[in-house]
Amino acid sequence: MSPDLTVVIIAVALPFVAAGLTPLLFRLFGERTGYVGAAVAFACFGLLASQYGSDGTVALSWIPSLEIALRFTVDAWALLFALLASGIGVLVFAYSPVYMHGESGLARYYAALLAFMGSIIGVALAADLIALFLFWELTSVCSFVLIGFHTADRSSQYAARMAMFVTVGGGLFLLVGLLLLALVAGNVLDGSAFDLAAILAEPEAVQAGLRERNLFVPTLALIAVGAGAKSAQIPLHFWLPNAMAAPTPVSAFLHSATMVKVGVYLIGRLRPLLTSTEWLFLFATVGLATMTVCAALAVASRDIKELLAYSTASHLGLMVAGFGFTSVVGAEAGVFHLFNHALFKAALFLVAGIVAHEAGTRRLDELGGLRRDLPVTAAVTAIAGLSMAGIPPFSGFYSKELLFEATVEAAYGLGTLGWIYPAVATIGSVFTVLYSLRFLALFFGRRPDGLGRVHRPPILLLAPPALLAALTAVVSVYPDLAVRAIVQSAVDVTVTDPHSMHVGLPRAYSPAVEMSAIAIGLGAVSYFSFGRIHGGIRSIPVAVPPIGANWWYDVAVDGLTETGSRLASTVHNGLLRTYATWTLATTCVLTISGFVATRAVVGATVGIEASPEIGLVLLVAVVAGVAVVLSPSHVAGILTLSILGFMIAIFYILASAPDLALTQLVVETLILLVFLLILEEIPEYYEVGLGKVARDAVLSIGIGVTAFLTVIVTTSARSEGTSDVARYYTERAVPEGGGTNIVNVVLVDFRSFDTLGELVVVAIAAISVITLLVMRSGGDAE
Amino acid sequence: MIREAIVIALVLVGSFFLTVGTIGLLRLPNVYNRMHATSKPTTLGTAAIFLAGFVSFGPGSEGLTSLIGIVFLFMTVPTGAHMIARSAQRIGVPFLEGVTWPAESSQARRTDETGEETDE
Amino acid sequence: MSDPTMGAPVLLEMTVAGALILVSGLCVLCSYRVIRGPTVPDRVVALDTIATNVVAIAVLFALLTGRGLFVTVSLVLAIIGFIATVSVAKFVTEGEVIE
Amino acid sequence: MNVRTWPVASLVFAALWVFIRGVELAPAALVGQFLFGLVVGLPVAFVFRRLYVKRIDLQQGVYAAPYAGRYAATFVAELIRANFDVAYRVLAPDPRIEPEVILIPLRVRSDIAVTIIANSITITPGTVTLDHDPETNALYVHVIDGRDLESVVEPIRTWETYALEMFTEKRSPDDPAPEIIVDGGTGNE
Amino acid sequence: MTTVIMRTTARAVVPIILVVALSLFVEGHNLPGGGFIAGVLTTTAFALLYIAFGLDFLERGVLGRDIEPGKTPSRDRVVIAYRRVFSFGLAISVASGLVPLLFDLPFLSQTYVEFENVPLYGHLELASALAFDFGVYCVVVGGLLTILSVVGAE
Amino acid sequence: MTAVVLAAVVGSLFALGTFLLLRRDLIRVVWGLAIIGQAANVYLLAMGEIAPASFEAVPILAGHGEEASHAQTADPLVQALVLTAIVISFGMTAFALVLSYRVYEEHDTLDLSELGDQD
Amino acid sequence: MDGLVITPMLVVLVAAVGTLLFRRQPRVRLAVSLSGAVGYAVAVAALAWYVVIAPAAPGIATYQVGDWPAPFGITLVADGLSVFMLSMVATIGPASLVFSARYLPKYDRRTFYYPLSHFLLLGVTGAFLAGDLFNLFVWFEVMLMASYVFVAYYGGPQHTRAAFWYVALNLVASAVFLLAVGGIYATTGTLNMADIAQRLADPAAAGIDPAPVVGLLALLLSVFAIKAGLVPFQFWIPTAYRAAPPPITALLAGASKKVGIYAIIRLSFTVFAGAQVPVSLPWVSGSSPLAFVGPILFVMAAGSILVGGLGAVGRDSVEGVLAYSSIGQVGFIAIPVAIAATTSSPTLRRVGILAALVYALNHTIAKGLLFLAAGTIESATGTTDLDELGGLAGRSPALSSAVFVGTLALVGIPPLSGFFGKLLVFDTAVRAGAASVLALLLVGSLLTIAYTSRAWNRGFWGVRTPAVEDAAVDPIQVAILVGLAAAILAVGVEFESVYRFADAAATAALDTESYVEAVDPQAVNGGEQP
Ligand code: NA
Ligand code: NA
Repeated sequence: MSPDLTVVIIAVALPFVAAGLTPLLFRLFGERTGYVGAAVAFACFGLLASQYGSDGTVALSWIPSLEIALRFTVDAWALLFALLASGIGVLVFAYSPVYMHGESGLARYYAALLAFMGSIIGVALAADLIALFLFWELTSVCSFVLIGFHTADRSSQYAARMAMFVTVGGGLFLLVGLLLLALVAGNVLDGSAFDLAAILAEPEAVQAGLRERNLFVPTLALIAVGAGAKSAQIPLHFWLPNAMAAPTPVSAFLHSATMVKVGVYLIGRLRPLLTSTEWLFLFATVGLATMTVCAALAVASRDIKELLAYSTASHLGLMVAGFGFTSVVGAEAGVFHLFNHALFKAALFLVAGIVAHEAGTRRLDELGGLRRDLPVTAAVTAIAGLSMAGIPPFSGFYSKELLFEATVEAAYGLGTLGWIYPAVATIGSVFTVLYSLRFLALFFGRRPDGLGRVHRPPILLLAPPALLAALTAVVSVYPDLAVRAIVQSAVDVTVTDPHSMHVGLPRAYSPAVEMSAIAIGLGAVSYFSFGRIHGGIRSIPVAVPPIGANWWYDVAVDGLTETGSRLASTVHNGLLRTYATWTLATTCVLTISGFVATRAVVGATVGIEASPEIGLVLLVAVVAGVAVVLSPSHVAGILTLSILGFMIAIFYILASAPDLALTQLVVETLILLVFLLILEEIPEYYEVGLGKVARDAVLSIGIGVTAFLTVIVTTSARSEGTSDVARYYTERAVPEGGGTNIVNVVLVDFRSFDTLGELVVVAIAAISVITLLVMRSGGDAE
Repeated sequence: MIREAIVIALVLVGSFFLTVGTIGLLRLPNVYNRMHATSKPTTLGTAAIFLAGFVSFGPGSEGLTSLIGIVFLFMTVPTGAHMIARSAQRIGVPFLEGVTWPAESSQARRTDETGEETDE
Repeated sequence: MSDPTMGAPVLLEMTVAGALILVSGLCVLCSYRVIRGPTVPDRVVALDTIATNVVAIAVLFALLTGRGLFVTVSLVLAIIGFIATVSVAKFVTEGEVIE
Repeated sequence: MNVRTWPVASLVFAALWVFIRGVELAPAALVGQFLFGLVVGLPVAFVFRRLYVKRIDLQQGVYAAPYAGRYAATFVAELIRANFDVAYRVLAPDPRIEPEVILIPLRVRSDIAVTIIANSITITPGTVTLDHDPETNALYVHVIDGRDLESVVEPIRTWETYALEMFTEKRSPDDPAPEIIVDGGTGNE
Repeated sequence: MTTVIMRTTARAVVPIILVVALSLFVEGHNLPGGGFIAGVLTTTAFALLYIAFGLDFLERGVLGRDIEPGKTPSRDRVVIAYRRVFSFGLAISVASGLVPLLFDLPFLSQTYVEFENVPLYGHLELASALAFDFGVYCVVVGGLLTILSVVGAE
Repeated sequence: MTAVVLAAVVGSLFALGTFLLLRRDLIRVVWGLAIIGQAANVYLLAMGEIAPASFEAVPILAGHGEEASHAQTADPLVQALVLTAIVISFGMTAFALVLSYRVYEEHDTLDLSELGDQD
Repeated sequence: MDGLVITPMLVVLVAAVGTLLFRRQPRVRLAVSLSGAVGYAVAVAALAWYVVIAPAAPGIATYQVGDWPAPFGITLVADGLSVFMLSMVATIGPASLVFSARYLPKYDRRTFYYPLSHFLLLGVTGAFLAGDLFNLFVWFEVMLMASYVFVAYYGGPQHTRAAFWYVALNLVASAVFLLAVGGIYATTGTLNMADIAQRLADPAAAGIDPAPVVGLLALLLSVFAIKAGLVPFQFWIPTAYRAAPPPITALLAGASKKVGIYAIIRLSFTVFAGAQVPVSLPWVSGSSPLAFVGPILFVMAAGSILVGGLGAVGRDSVEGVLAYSSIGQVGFIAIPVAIAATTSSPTLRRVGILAALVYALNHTIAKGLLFLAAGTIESATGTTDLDELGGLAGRSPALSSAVFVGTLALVGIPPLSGFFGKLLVFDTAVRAGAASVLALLLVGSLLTIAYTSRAWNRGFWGVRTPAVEDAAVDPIQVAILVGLAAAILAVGVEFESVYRFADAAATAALDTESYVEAVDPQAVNGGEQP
């Protein structure tokens, strides 16, 4: 069944339209706009669900010249992601009005949330590289706005900027990767460069094309940077915990269930295209490293949301690793865990919101034993938390088990060193169990004495996580239900050789089972030393700051700011001589190399016959120039400058240019007059010391040489006699210009347009002078 | 032929006096004395050359303009010289040894500074 | 107006050309006084002399080329020279050119 | 015949125009350009009419003409003498220079007369007008050779006499000329 | 203050300069000159007046306006007049360029008419470029006088 | 016109102008700019080839009926260009001068190195 | 219809003169100014329609001022490239003028703000249309002369100082320009750009020796780089952009800067590219002047991206950030031009120019918006110092939204105009296979994110400062900003048309033959009339 273009477009566009209308909606509905959002999300969900089972690509023309179109593919993988986004969107919108009650800036909040949802649906469905990138970047922008929701809060600003930096910056790498892909695809597939559906239809050909041009690894790496940045993979994971400055519903929606999974989603999407040994090494390694390190960091967390954030990064690592393994089971792990994690982690974030909302704190050491205060919440947490820990028979167990299988399979394939993968995965899982238990202790541990009265949450806060927990429970009990409904077919999209997927509780020994057993056992045992482990991990970044999450970022950003401000004041040091030196020196170098490059200098011939009076006059001009340089006072200098002007006037006379001579002299005199008028107002100034005369002299000589060469080169290139244009003017001046003064005819007739410009310059000079003097106090009047 | 001869003569005379003026400018001891050299011979020299122009182009046409040139020179060169001399005296350029200032009036305007300008 | 087709006879032309070079040379000499001073009025006198020389040069050029129009040029030069001299002199005397 | 100055001035300007334009000496061209000059000269003269005295006496002009001629003759003679004088001084191996500054009180008072005399002084031998003292109506004159001041002052007095005739002056040529002042007693500077 | 010598010379020279300037303007199409040179020369004539008589002379001595004692003269008025002159000049130049558009000719197209057998003058030529050049003249005069008077008033 | 002399003159003027441009004294900088502008004009004129002085070299035709002998006429185009350039650079220089006065007025110094820091 | 070519210039010229004449009647003057602004936009639109957009459009139109045939009279040429550049100016120019009407009331009575801004537009427009090298020089000077006093407009120490630096550097540049003009006239015997191209393409037929043109082109490149603000010719930019009134800065960044870019493209690609000159240096060699231009532009662009980007990160005022950003952004514009000059593939050459043009378009609108926004902020709060600002987002959501859109366009977020600029620039580099260029572009883009986000956080987010609390934001100013933001979005959404327009421009820039043919310079023996 082919998807319906209209439905798809509406599903993508509806949230954007709603976002655009939010200011209006907010005026109408006030804080209840959230429910409108929920309705929109629900509508999207419904529209997308209506496409369930369809498979194919539809396109809306956008930029035909570049063959860019709004192409959308509907398949199980896309639907899985889009449905998750809109489904959880419904819950988050429904949760928000109560949670965000009384906050200001809610219109902005809902607009961004809606736009975000549209973007996610767009990314999920996009089948055009540019369209994909479009929605991809929009998610980052929305995330920026939402993380910075508390605009007055410094940590919000900090986190928002960091997220922007990492995700949008990562997006740039992705863009380059996509362009490389498009370049090759354009060649290989004959045209359809940006058509992702077409590219994915010919994965081998395109990959071969990439390899042929030695572009495979760069493309892979660039896309990996983009995806890794978005999905908080080490070493770009640090932004995610900071992003928890966003309101909790945002964290649940963007930073656990949807946006951060965009990277994973893309990895899954491109998996059939790029899968290879390099792919395996890259993503399996990065994914497992992220999974383990972030799990450990979650253990070290002090704040509920921080714990959940690191946990999210860790689970994202798990998914990336799963997709990284080239076996089918790896893809199964990736897809299924993406699904499971979305459900349980969104629930947990919403729970964290309830706790923070009702207990007034998010600090782990100030919370505990809340099960009596919040019994339903406790039940929700138990289901979701155990799923997160990967304890059988909860849903997380199944998908993690698939990953373990994939690591083992890979290890068999790779030999001894390959066993690092299962080992690391196991260690990561130990930490996962540890922090999950710690999270559960919020409800089931000892209630700290300082904790005050904790209210029951309103039903509207509780319902969404409860629904998610219920779904988790369903998947836990009937994992096959999910597999059959969507996961299997989604996996089929991400693999090249699909085969049917089985999940369930293990019935026999396997290395994966053993790994799970070790993880759970070791996790449970070490929980008793939680305090020491927690403190131990915390102390590492204290001892070695570069290991700390934000350290590199801070160093880099502060360094940039510092460098920027220092560079600007070094380069633009406020000295005209510096400016002129650079400008002129560059001009010199460029020009001389230009003449050298064409051997124009070599070919120059030099004439020597001279007209003595012209020579004399110009000599005086130069001598006057020297005298100006050496002149002891301003008056002396100006008078000397006048000689220069007079000599040039004589030169004009001797060169048979009476008009020029006249103009030169009258202008010279006026300049002299203006100089004197100015000198009246200023004191004599004598330059202190000789300073950098040598340096200036070198530059001046350089400029002189440049001008010298220009004259030599051009005069020798000059053809004999007058130019055609000049001849034309001479011939036509009388019969067609009606004047015998050819120069004047040129000025007022042949080239009167130049003269008009010249006039304008004179007029502007006059009004500029008035303005300069009139606006004297203007600066103060500002 | 006669006209040419007159022109040549006038050009020679003019050149001679211009040269005299310039040499005077260089040789004479201070600005007041130099001014004697420049005001008289250069005016006459230029006038002679203008006169050559009159002879060459005249009596009508640009010859007339040459005459205006002469008149103009005689009107302006002495005034210019007077302005310069006055300025020299006002800013206190000293006269030669033995020169006395006829102090009938306005002695006060003789500025106090003596000696050459500070710019040397 | 002299007849352009005939051209200036040789002797006249040589004299005028020589005078042209001579007066140009005088400008070189005068510029010594402008540059060395020693006083500002010295410089002004010298500049004035140069201006007058320029007037002469223009007339000489008129004679050399047989172009009377350079006489008009020289008249303008004379005007300009006067104004330049006067303004500098006044500047030196009064410290301001226009009060 | 006392008339407004500016129409007369415009005639002068028209004549000036003819000279500046360099008109060929053909009656038609001269008249044509003179008329053209009037077109230009009339507005110029009108706009700048306040530069000059409001009215002038044409008869005075007729009366002045011979004196002007005599003035010019003396002037040219002095001029030529002056140039050879300077040439001698400049080119002589040892320039004879005995400068002196003298103050010459004037009998003429009108602006134009003072100016003409001052400028004549500058152009003629051995003297340069330094300054004019408006209070005493006297000219400070720099004399390059101050040993025989009488011969220096003599032509100046002659011009002044002519000038008194040429222009509308209060004093008559018969009034005695005031003494020149050579030394103010301040000594050398 | 300048001397009577200077002032009288200026009185005599200024009209000469103006007549020369106008002559250069009129003949600019055929001989050296033209709007720019004529304009600058006109400006120098005014400059000479300024130098000889001071900045207020133009208002008092030429335009004949009285200035209340103790009050600084309204130099603005003169500046405004100059400004009008160059604005006007620019307008003329532009307008002279626009006129040909009416005749379906390109911007700034020029033409000239010849008159034969004019009494006294014989052959006369009138170039439309003269209008453009007149604009140039006005802009230069107005612009430069503005600069001189504004800066001179400092 | 000889290339070497011309080149040397233009080169020297450019060099001198540059040297002045690098001075600390505002006014000298303006001088430098003026000199550089003059040098460029000289160069531009010379690029039209300087005709030896003669009746025909002057780009003003003798009369309305005369035939032009353009072999000897100096290039009127460059003359027109230089004229335009002179006027333009005149406007610029006048402005620069007044501006330098304003700079002096605002900073109370002519020393460019005392104009303070950027931004 | 070829009369349309000169119409934008005439409109703006008449408006300039009109505002000059009606200085005493503020309302009339304002009406003249505004109708001039609107008329300008209409004239440019009509020209664009006639030349490029209309069905069976000729693609190029020429105008012989004064009715003299090329190369003797001055030619104006409106081809795709010129018209594209003009359209950019027609976007920001009227916006700036209308903005000024709201921004300026306290100054305009005493000054020549309106005539000067129209003259500035006149210069810019003339430069885009000039088909004659010296005429190009003249309009350059008109543009510069009009902009000089604007930099010193407020008259304070920092303003006069900035203006002096600006003037000094540009006066030298003008002399250098003349040197180049003279050299080119000597070398080719003509000033008409089409004629130059024609003669250079077949030097033997024209009897010329083209060897000097590369050096002369280098001179021109220096001149244009000053206008464009490419490192190391950027020194005047930070102070001048800060000093000028914001609406003028919007014009300087949006229009004047583009004149530099335009001139580089026009002369290098349309005029000189066909010159038969072998170029060889230790580091470059090729058969046309472009081989020489490429590496130079690349180095300049790299320097600009780094200096501009880094500098902007360290700035503490809105205008400071924007000014440095302009240095960086022009580097992004120059990169594809450099690639276009270096490559031998005609397609890539076209793509490169196209990328530069699209990027330039975005820079004009977005940077124009942001500079105008700086003006709004300044007039509302009395400061643009980031330390004294904060919480603007809450104070004026409309202003902030517009600025946000402008900022995102700078960063290159789709579907805004900036994205397509970035896309095409990156694409050019990808196609050229230039890894180092890509690395540079990535670094530059990261720097863009760094400075935009920093400025945003400090000015628009954060605690509301007293200045912001008391701000009186002008609604009409904001409306103009919102309009420009809408334009940014519209360019992205309707990018197909923009792309076609830019493609026509790029094609025109490279199509020397059509250029020469359209101008049709008369044969060597200039005797015959057409
Ligand atoms: Na004495
Ligand atoms: Na600004």
